[in-house]
Amino acid sequence: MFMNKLKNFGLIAGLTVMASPAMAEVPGETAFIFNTLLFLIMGAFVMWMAAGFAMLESGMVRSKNVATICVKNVALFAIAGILYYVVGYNLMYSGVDAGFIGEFSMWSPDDSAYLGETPDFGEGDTYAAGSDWFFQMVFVATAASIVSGTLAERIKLWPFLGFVALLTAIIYPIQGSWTWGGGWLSEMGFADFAGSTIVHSVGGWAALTGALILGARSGRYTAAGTPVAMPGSSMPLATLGTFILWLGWFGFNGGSQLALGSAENAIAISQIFINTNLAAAGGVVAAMIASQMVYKKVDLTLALNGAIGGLVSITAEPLAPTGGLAILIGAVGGLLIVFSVTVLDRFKIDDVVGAIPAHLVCGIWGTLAVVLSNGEASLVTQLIGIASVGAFVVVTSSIGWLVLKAVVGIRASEEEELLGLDKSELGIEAYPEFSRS
Amino acid sequence: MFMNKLKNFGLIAGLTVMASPAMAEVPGETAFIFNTLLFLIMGAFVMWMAAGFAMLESGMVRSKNVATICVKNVALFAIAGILYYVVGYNLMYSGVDAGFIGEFSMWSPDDSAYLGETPDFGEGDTYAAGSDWFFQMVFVATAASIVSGTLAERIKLWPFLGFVALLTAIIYPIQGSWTWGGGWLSEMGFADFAGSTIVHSVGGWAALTGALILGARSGRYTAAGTPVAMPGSSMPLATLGTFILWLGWFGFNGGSQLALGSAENAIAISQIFINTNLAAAGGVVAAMIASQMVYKKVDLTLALNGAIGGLVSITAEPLAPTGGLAILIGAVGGLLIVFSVTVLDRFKIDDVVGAIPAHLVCGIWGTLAVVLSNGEASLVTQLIGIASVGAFVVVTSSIGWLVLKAVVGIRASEEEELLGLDKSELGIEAYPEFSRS
Amino acid sequence: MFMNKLKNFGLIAGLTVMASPAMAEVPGETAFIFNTLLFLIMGAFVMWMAAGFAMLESGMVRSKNVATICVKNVALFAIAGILYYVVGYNLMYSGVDAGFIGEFSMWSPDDSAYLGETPDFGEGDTYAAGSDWFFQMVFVATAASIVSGTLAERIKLWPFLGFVALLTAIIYPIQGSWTWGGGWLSEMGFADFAGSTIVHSVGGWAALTGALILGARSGRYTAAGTPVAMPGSSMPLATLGTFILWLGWFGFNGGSQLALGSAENAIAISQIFINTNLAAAGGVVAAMIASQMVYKKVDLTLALNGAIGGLVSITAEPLAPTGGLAILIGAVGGLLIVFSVTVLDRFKIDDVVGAIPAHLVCGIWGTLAVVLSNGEASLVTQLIGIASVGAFVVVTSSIGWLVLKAVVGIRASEEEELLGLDKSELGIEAYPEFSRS
Amino acid sequence: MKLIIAIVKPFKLDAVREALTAAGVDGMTASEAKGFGRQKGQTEIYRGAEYEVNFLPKVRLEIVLDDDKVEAACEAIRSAANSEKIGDGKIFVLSVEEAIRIRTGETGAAAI
Amino acid sequence: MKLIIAIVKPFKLDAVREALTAAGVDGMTASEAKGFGRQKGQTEIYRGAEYEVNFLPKVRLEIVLDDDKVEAACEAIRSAANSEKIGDGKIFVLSVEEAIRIRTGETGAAAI
Amino acid sequence: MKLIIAIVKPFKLDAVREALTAAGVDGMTASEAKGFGRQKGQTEIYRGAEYEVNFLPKVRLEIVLDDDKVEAACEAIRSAANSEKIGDGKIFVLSVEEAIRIRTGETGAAAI
Ligand SMILES: Nc1ncnc2c1ncn2[C@@H]1O[C@H](COP(=O)(O)OP(=O)(O)O)[C@@H](O)[C@H]1O
Ligand SMILES: Nc1ncnc2c1ncn2[C@@H]1O[C@H](COP(=O)(O)OP(=O)(O)O)[C@@H](O)[C@H]1O
Ligand SMILES: Nc1ncnc2c1ncn2[C@@H]1O[C@H](COP(=O)(O)OP(=O)(O)O)[C@@H](O)[C@H]1O
Repeated sequence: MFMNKLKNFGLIAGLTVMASPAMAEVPGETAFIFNTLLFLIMGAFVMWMAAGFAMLESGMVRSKNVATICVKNVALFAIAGILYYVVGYNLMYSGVDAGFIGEFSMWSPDDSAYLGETPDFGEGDTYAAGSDWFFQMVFVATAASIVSGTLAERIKLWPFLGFVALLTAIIYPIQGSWTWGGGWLSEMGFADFAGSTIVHSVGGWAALTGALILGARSGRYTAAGTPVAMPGSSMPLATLGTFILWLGWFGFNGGSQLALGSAENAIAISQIFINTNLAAAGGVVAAMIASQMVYKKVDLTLALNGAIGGLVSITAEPLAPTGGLAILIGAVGGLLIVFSVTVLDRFKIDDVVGAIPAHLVCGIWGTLAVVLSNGEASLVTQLIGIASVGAFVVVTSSIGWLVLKAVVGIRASEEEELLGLDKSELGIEAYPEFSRS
Repeated sequence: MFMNKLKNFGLIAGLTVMASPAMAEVPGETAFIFNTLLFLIMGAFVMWMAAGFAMLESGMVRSKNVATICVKNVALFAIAGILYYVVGYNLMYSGVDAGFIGEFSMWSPDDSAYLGETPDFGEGDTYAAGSDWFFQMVFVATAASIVSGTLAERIKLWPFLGFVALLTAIIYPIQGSWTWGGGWLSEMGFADFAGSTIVHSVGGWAALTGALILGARSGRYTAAGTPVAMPGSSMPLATLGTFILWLGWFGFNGGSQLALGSAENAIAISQIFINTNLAAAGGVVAAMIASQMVYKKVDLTLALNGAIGGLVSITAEPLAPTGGLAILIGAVGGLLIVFSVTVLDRFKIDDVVGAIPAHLVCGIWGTLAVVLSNGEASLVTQLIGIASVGAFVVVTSSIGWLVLKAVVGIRASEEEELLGLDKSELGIEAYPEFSRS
Repeated sequence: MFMNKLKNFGLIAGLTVMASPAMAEVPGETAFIFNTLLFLIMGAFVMWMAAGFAMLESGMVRSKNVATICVKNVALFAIAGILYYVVGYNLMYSGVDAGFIGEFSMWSPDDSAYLGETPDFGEGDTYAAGSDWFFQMVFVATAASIVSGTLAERIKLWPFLGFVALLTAIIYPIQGSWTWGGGWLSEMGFADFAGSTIVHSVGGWAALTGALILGARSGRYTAAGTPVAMPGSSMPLATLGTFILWLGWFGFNGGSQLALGSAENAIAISQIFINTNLAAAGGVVAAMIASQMVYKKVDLTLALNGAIGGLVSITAEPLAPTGGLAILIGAVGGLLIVFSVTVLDRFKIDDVVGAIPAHLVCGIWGTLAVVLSNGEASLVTQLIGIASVGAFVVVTSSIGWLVLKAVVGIRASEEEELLGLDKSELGIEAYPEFSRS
Repeated sequence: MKLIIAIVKPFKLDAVREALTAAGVDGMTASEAKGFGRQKGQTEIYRGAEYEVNFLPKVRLEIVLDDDKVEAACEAIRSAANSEKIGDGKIFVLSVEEAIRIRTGETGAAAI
Repeated sequence: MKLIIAIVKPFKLDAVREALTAAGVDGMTASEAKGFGRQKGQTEIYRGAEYEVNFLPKVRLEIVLDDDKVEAACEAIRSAANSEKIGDGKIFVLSVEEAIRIRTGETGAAAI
Repeated sequence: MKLIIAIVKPFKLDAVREALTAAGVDGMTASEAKGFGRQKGQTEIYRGAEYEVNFLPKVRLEIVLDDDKVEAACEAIRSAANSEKIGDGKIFVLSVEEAIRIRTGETGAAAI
């Protein structure tokens, strides 16, 4: 597994080293523990991103839809976990063999090699099977979270969860097998370190497809096509969500080094932390300056999206760039946010939280930007990876959305939408008090 | 210490292994650092649960009581820490000797064995004394947090904190000594890995006793006994709190493995992470489906409680079950939530946040469910443990509550309750603004 | 680097040990990984404090300024990261040589000693250069966060960010070089383990200077000089922020041990965690009791400030005190909060969130309190350190503020202030909805 | 037709609504308000600074109804809202010239 | 002068404002309200306990205007706020004795 | 008796309350409102989409008082609320037929 990623092991912050005998200094079992610990802690950080999406989305939707977005975020994380266990993981990682798909079977851990009388800890690159599962699981949940934000305020609860099931059990794992599962894209040398394409664009494509099929919120565009602002209900919650995501991203990118059992890995993860932080910082600053210049005012929500855009942009290659390049890559991401928000509006694609600019547009940019620092990556291969994953997700998602639309309907009625999904779908209000006293 | 827990060390994800010589591969001091690090990081995660309870409770009480619940949560965490230092820890862990109680003395660390010329790191199972204290301390705070949620909106501040002092200095440590302190229950083989009974039910019993003695909020039940809904003030804060608890629980259960210094332990903790997550997921999904079926709508607060119910349910044995069994154990917890909320209402037991269903009912269920996967546990012993801890906590808590009631009074007057505790007790409002502009 | 800190390595919880040969038991590369991991995880915890400041401040300002405080907090974290990379780090740590300043140059990692054929991991005290950078960077962001809270509700956005740039690129690094960079103060033996003076007082002095130059919010003091309360908009967000800071502080102080590669270090960090927690607890309890006694009511915001005051107080020496002393040191911090809030009001110094009492007053107290437990510290040296850092920051900050004031103006007009900065500066409201339904 | 404006304590809202319904009133509009009167607010302390909470939370009800129902409605409000504590509130009666139901265009008594 | 109090559905606010402006009304004041009437609230369930949501969100508009504009204004509100669904709201007209513009002290028709 | 409805800028509330108290007014009820008038809202931009903020925050005061106090009260409001900026607000005076104090049942002048 992770063959493509393993290739990166020798590459430390832009400087290639030979495997040195000194690596043997960390005993196999110690390295095993370090690697496992990395997955568990970084995985917990990524799990925390689920809360980040929930808060960001709660802050960016109107009050009448806040309870619904909360329930969606909790439920999607639960569903993603269960389905990735039951089918997703093995579909992504088991028996892919340079092909297009893994096996339909339930995952179960096999750590027998590391137990018993004569455990074999390999070259310091082993870890508990379960820790890897956990780390992979939180990634699929991230992809699902992306979709909920774009489609908020108008999609019905259960059909949305139905799509989440499809995405996390089938769509995400299959395309994931192509690269991280050792499938055909990894054979081609497609480089996507922590998932600009494989996680973020996948969520973004699924969100885009859904947005097109679902249509914009009623009243979001005038008859003349002018976008109508629908300000989110709580800027501090949106800010909190962004900080949670920023924190979680250290786990997302740092854990994707996949090993901590050697000095090289420890050095690599340090570089990843730095680049992750600087790209986010670059995204914030660029989005703020761009929004000041274009709109004469700083738009907080674009600054927040800018952080996420920077983070997504560096995700495909958080290790090789210098800090300075990471700032630039993130800053381009921040600019892309500001401009693609407007472009989406031109096409009347209604993305409530800005997930498509942040995860899809910056995901593509980040995947291309790999070639700026990773000498082994080729632009053509990167484009093939972007396009093939995009095509696959668009097609499969479309089928999913259209079947759901035909069978159960995916969109709340206009009346329900006006009333708010909290009342029409949950019968509970996010802030229900008549009088606060 | 932790004798009972240590018994579990050989048991890895349902597969018993012999202690292998390869364990010696991790040098003693390295294992010491790993074990200490485990306690510190996982303890920090559990500490974070204090914020989770604060947010969950802030979201589930009405605005007029939100500032009070905040002050209670901050204060209880402070008090629990100080008292567990001054008296609690040694009462729980020092000189219990298969008995019923430890010593009344102040804790202080002794790490002399690990320092100096010839340190002795044992069999890789040693750790810094202080790291263990820290990890134990955050557990007692959890038990106290449970009580504040149930009794919110009507209990007076200082008497509540008086009870917290009793609970964290005396009640929790004494019953804790019976099992984790190596007392009589551990001798019997009572199995409670991370505290379904010892932490969660203890908080739940104390909350139940308090709820009975304190009575329901005025207006909570009509004269005819019908429950009157009092919706919480902020669903996104309740959701945030639940996500925080979910994250913290990886520390709660994972850290309860008590060691990271060998591959076996690393593998075990990985399994614990998986099961913890899957049980929570099972709880969410089951509670959502049950609330949809019973009430024709998904109740967000029951879904959130479902996550916590699933987490509590797996806490007594998060290691031995397979992932599939963990989903089921959590799902039963989720169902128990939905139904016991109604049962409590039938008895007019007013539990503002649903802590009794989640922590007491699921705590009992989880303790019983140990026998499903842990071959060494016996149903009878589990029942004895549940009953004896329950009886002890109910009796001592009742004494505490009744003394407080007689001496200082525990309940705010009806007028204060109507006004809200924020105004009557704190003279500060959670959301004080007349006009937001 | 960190010469002063390294001196503390031999001192474990009040008990001095000789460097023992057993230390060699942890292989160099393993220790390297532990040390690096410590920086990364603890640094991530400290990064999380940025969210804590954002939430605390969001809760303590009025709604009409909440979006602005959010944008400030996100932006300052971004700017601090970039500038500490471009200039700050080397100014603080490169070539200080017992002097007053480092070098003006861009930081870049050099890990060549740890890679290649014959890596040299020293005495177990090495770590990845990048992990150290990351850990140092999050500290400078903390100092900047302090300023934003004090000056909220009246300072203009871009000039504030201009000051942040000055603080994080120049002021903080230069004074930091004096102690942690191995400059003249470290030569004198100034002891400030994790930065009561170097981080917190620095932020506090900059905030105080700003508050004096900027003036109080309009309407904050009557003509007669009586303070007018301006309650914050959301107590639960303020509480959340405090819990985040509390959690982050384990990283702040724990990571400042700077090494985890030996049992001694692991023991030391455990003690630091305990003392950090107990000092916060002492601060909460003392502030609550003091506010109950002085004002006859518990003031939640003072309890929250009390936690932070306790934390700042222990930060200069979180290792040497016993737990009991840590409680006392924290409790004094809590008392200082309650009283200095009033003193500031007497001088009409308007500190919106109480950052000056918490970070400056308690920072000074904490730096003095070092002598209570650390036998190597001298009161005179501590005073010299406090005074010289204070003088430097006051002078440089004043210059910064005055230049900004003269060139672009730093203060929103009275009309803008009345309208709220969210509308006048951002054109976005934190809670924009006319009707929530 | 008359317009009754009733200022009552928030927790009395449900009781007042029920009493009004019992008195044959089918419609009303409520809004949040803060009242200043004989019932004095507390002096609160926030971070050491005292401040007067002059305005206390109230609910403001508007009911438009036929002249002949006014007395019964006032009596219903009075008995339901009365807790015999200061600050229970006020009832004001004004004259209404016209009422229109938006949905149907009905006017006058038929509209309410 | 008259005072029009209009209770409308929240999402109709913008349409009503535009219609009023078109009808020559230059000023108005809006506030949040909750209404009780023929349009019945739902029965909600919260944690297993049923509760009636009796009051539904409305916006309450106040417009003071000259007598001769009342009819046009009422018509504007009626057509803009009408969705032909129950709960669309009400218009009440009261008589106003005096109006003053705070800024200038102008009174009567000049003040509005 | 008269009902004064005063629409003022939110930050003027305390000054107006004090002026009214000085003018012998003992009770009043305030509520949040948003106003539309000559003072134009800003054009804001949210995520690239412009939107008009048509309604600006105001506080709405209701005071019921004896006929002979009306002039003094209006003057008090006017001078306290006047900042000589557009949007300072309006005062409307309506006639009230009856007032009742809920607590005591007192009516008329005794009730206010
Ligand atoms: N003159 C008034 N005009 C308008 N509202 C008033 C007036 N006097 C009192 N109120 C309202 O009635 C409420 C109760 O009045 P208060 O004088 O406190 O007690 P009581 O009704 O028991 O005499 C006040 O809070 C205020 O909202
Ligand atoms: N008698 C009344 N007095 C004051 N407000 C009323 C009255 N009747 C109705 N309303 C307001 O008008 C709204 C709509 O009335 P309702 O009876 O539900 O429907 P419709 O206007 O279609 O007849 C109510 O929600 C309430 O706010
Ligand atoms: N005809 C009206 N009816 C009701 N309220 C009005 C009317 N005209 C103005 N207002 C209220 O008065 C406020 C101030 O009016 P505006 O025309 O902006 O400024 P000014 O009072 O200085 O002339 C408005 O925001 C609105 O709340």
